[in-house]
Amino acid sequence: MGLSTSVLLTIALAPLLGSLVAGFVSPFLGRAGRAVAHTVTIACMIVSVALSFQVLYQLTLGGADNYNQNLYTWFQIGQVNASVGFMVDRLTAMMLVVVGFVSLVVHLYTIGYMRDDPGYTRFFSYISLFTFSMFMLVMSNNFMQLFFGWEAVGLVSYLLIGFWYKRPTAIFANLKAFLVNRVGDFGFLLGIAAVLTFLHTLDYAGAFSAAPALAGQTLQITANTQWDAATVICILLFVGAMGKSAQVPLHVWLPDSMEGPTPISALIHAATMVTAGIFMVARMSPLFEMSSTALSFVLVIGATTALFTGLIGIVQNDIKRVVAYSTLSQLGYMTVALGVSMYSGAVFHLMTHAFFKALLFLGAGSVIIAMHHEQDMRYMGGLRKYMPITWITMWIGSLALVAVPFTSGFYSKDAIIEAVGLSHRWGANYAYFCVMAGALVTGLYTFRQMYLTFHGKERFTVAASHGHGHDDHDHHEPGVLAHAPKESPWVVTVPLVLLAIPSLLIGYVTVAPMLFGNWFGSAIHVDEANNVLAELGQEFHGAAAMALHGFTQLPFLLVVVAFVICTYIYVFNPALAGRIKQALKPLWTVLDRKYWADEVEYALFASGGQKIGRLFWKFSDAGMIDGVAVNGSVRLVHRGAALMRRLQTGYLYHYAFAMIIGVIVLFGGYRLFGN
Amino acid sequence: MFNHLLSLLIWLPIVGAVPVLLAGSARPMLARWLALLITIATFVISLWLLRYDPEGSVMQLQETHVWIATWGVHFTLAVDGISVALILMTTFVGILVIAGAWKVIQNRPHQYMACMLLLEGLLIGVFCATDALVFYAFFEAVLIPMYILIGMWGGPRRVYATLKLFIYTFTGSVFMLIALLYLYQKAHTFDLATLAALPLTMKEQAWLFFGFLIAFAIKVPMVPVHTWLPDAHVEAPTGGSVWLAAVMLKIGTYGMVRFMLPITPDAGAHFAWIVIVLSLVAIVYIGYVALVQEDMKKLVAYSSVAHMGFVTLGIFMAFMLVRESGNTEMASLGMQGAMVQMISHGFVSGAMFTCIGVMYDRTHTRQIRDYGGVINMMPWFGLFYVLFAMANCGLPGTSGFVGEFMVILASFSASPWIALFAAFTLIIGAGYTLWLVKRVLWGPVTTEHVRHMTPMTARETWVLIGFAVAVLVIGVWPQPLIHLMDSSVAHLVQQLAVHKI
Amino acid sequence: MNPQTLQLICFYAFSLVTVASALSVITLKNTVHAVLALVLTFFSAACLWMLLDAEFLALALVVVYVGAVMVLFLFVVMMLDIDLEKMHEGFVKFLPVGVIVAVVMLVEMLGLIGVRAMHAHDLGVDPAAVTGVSNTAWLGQALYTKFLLPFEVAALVLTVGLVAAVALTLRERRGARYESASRQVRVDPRDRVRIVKMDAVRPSSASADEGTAGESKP
Amino acid sequence: MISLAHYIVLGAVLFCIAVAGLFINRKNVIVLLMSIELMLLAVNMNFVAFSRFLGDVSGQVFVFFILTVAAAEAAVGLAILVLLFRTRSTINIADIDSMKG
Repeated sequence: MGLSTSVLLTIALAPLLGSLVAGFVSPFLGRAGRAVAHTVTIACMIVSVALSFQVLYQLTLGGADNYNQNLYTWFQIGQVNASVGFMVDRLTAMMLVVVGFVSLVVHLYTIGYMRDDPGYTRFFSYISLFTFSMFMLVMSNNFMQLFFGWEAVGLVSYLLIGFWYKRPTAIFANLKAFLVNRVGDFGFLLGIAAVLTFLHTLDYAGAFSAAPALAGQTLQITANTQWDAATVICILLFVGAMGKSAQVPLHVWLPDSMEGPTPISALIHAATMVTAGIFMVARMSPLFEMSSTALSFVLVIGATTALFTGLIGIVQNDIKRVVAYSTLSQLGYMTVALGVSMYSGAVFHLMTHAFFKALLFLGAGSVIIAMHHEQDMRYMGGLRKYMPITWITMWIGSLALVAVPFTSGFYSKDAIIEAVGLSHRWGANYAYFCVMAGALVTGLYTFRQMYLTFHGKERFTVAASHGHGHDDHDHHEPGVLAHAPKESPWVVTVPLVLLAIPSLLIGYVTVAPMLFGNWFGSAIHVDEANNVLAELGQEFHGAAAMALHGFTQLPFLLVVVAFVICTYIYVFNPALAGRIKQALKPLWTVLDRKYWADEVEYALFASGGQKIGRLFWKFSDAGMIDGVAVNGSVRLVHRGAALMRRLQTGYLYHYAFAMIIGVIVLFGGYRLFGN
Repeated sequence: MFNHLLSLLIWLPIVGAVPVLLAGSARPMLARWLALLITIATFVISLWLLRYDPEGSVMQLQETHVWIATWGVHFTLAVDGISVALILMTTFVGILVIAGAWKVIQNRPHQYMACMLLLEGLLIGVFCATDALVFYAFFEAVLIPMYILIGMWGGPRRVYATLKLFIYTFTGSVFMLIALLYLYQKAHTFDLATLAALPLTMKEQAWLFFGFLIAFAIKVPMVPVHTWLPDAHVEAPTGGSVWLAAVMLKIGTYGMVRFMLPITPDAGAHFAWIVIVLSLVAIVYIGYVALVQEDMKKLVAYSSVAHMGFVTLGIFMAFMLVRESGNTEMASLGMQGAMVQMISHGFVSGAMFTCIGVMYDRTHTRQIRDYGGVINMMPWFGLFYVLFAMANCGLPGTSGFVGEFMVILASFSASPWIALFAAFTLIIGAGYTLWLVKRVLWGPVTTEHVRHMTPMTARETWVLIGFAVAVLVIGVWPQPLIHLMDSSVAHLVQQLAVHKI
Repeated sequence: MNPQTLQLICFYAFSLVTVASALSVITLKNTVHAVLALVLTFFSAACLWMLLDAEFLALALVVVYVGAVMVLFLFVVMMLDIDLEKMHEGFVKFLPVGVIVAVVMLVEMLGLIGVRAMHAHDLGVDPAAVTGVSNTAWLGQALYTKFLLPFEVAALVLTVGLVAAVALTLRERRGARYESASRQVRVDPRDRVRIVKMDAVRPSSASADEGTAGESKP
Repeated sequence: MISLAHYIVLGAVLFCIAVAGLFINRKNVIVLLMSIELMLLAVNMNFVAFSRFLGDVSGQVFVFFILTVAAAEAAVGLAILVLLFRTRSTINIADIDSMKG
């Protein structure tokens, strides 16, 4: 039994339809447009999600075969073919469900969050368009369409980060996000070109089956240098993943992307788009297995991201930025998993992370609504009594994030840490240290955030009502609220609850098949020699046992340590935080300035690029080519003409004289030199 | 009608310019409507070109008339897939240009419209000619209406710009004329098919190659002879800019395909690296130059140079691929990419210049610093502007992606270094385009100019929709276009492989 | 006497006159005299052509040049009030240059042509006589058959020359008054007289002043 | 016996006299015009002589056309001269240098 093409098409196109309606029809409907926008997009999303679940069901329990068909030819030149087509296996189906579900939840949440925004319909149009792009990305069966989805989600991300286009910071952030992503795409595109060069096809199926032929092939770099083809391909492809999944050093765009509305941060910059890189590498596992050099590269980059971006999270004050750095760190974990050939572990963490990180972001958004768009945690505190649902759900998300046993985060993250410990790949020791230290760091920033937000003293005051407009977001004094915070409406809290459930349970339910049960089947290919997961699987005796075992392990102990530290500092001795900051001033500065990555990259690329451009323009273009070559020759002609002009006396007899002299000379010459 | 379809396409707009001119400045609306009707008629007639059969012989719809009997010059016209695509683009853009200049040109609109029609006819002529002298005649004649367009309706430095345009391109075509005359005295004909079969020594080929290269490189324009383009664009009226960017630049690359490839394949293979290096310089160096431009039109003009770099890269990379590794498949891919890029760039740059024109008509400034937050005043315009900007930086799903993608794919097979520099456009192209968008479109309203902007009129909307449809259709489904040109490109690649010495 | 010797004597005589009068043309101080000398030159040249049996051209030269062109020259010279002294300035100064140039040229030309070799070339019989017609008929047949189009063009050139000469010298008189019948007919009374309805109110003296002041301004 | 050389030499002499005339009379436009007429005469002389010598009618036809054109030229030239005198009150070439570059 196969999957039906029309079902898959409906899954992909329904959000596009919703987007087009919300974008092009709603604006012309006046007040009713808002209702039309959210009704249509959500209805389309429900259709998509329902069908996604059906596809997942068919593939898992219904015994359906993997789907791989081209829909139409995009171009065909000789044997080189690029088509638009779908490839749906369990990996795809899982991504569909995760993306669709989170997207649907975010759609719902948006109704509440964006209620007062003038760009309401536009926002719905964008997020539906995003869902469409993401579906195209995960369902593609070839590199061309993958790149299409890849760039399309980048475009929507660009539009959404700059959604509030009047804010200078937002439009700076969206430009930055797009450009940094483009640096990644630069590598990605070259990687695709390399795939075509060496494997002679753009289709996944063809490329993967031809992948073993890569062994021993080399790429001529200079006359004497040959690089291993598989390594080149994989590293280039991974550069793309580094951009999209925000790995060091291309991570700088993700924290800035928090300028976008919070639902977007949850959907795009936490749950789905940023994990596209992880998905892509997992999808390319047959290629990556060909080069252990490339995997080591992946491992080191991932480990660095996991630890060092997490550290920055500890010193952030913006509630969304803490979550953003936590996302970076978690993406690092996933990348580490990829680096040790534990692709299903990475995808598993991707899934659990999608739920709990979306939950954390939406929770943060709920807090932000309550605080009237104040995002600075220094002006929060004690919110738990105002907004209990948000408080509880966020704690659930936090526990999942720090990997407390039995929560979903535990199963994925603990497996990754264990697997890294077992791996013998070059760089695995460094990675093991990083992910282990990362566990402590995760605990620190997570608990700090929770305490600062929901516990302790209230650090805001409620101003007496003095005509302070409710939606006058940008001009209020910090820490002064127009009226007391209150729990968000149901369109906001229901999504929180909806996400809290999988955050708690999904790991427990799915760890056995997804991680150790070879559930992905042929979608993921791991060489026997690299299969740390199988090694790990030998010690696996069920989800409950794994969790119980987890209580005795180092990562959990580190979390407990972090909990104790944070509880002491933020509950019992709030003054201590300031003193620690003073004591560790240099370290704090380094973290607060984010290792100066922004400054360095800005100076190197943005302002450096402008300097180069100005040099090229003013010196070589306007100076040399136009100034010397073009206008210079004009001046030369001018000078010559000015000289020649003197011959032009205006006297007829001078001209006649010249003519006659010419004739005489001609005659004379003919006499002398002629036959 | 079908026997003289190409003649009809050429002469309909040219002859149609006469009644438009006769309408006089007293009846501008009549002139406008006449011009619009003629362009639409031309477009409709050009649709018959789709009868071109990609499976059939390469050159189709041939027609021949004796032109100069004593020299054996024939007015021969024929089209292959590439010409068909370019002609269709020309006639389509023609409509949009006329509609775009509807109310904008108040000063002698009848002459402006007549100029536009004349230009359209001549451009179609360039793409149909299969006799070198006919090609040359059209190639040169195109300059006349362009000269008038910029000279009459241009900006304050139009005299400088027109002279630069004219002298630059004329200098180039002198070399082409010499090359043609040499070929004529060898072959006693200007027929391109005969010239393509003419055996030539390496020395002859080298001289001819550089003769043609100078002529076409100036027209494309390639670095370092590109400096006329920004000036011409800045001074030209919107319609002139659109023609210039959308179609006129393609004459250069089209000429390369028609002349340099078949006539001097050996010299081409030998000197291909020069053109490839220049193309890469165009992509990287011009990208940086575009980044720091302060005038919107100049920025887009420089980006045109960079994008045309992809066309020349795709064409001449084919030499490397065919001659060095015998990889005809990748050569076709690169060449096909170059052709698609030509078509796509026509629409994208035309659209970009139209967008700038829409803003210029409201504010009368092109300086980027005079803008900011345009989207607040013109939200729908913002949609189009972002779309075309994205197409300009090669976003998949828009036409700008297709050509670049194919060229980069093919270039990796030639050399990873070429691919590396070519793919750099992904970064720098996005850099200059989106930085422009950021400074012009996004942000709060900062200047008085922007505060007084009015939303788009229906006419402007339809023009931009026209461009948008073309950009999206090619971007989402390029296969029909590629199929149209496939056999012609394959034929070209075969010609590359032939040794003529 | 041998007719050929007679011809030779005639040739020398006429060429002597031609050269002498040509020299006078360029040396005489008085322009009227110079024109008359030119007339003489043409006349003797016509005689020389007669010796070549080119009667038609000889007569044409006399009729066209002596009869028309030279008279034109004379008219012009006499009409214009020329300061003869001034015209003759620098004559002596430029004489050596002119003579040197002329002599060098002459030597070169003669050398180049190879006069000695040409002496051997007899002029031969009159081609018109060979065909049995007069020179005029001979020329006329060629003109009206083979050279018909150039002939017509020449006529056109003459006409254009005539028109041009008239157009160039025609002096348009300024200030002359003409009647234009068509404009007179086209006159519309409404353009000339405008009837303005005015209120029958007598204006105060101040406002009346203002009114006249305003009217007087253009 | 008259040979071709006689006429050729005569033509050359006339032409050189005309050239000398151009040089000597730098001021007087009328004499310049007359010198040009002399040159034409020299040329015509050659045409007629060669026509006779070769027995070809074309030479004489050419003389006919040259006469025509020369007449037209003289008419237009004199008209210009009159116009010049009318506007400048001089025919001194030294005074006419508006073409000076």
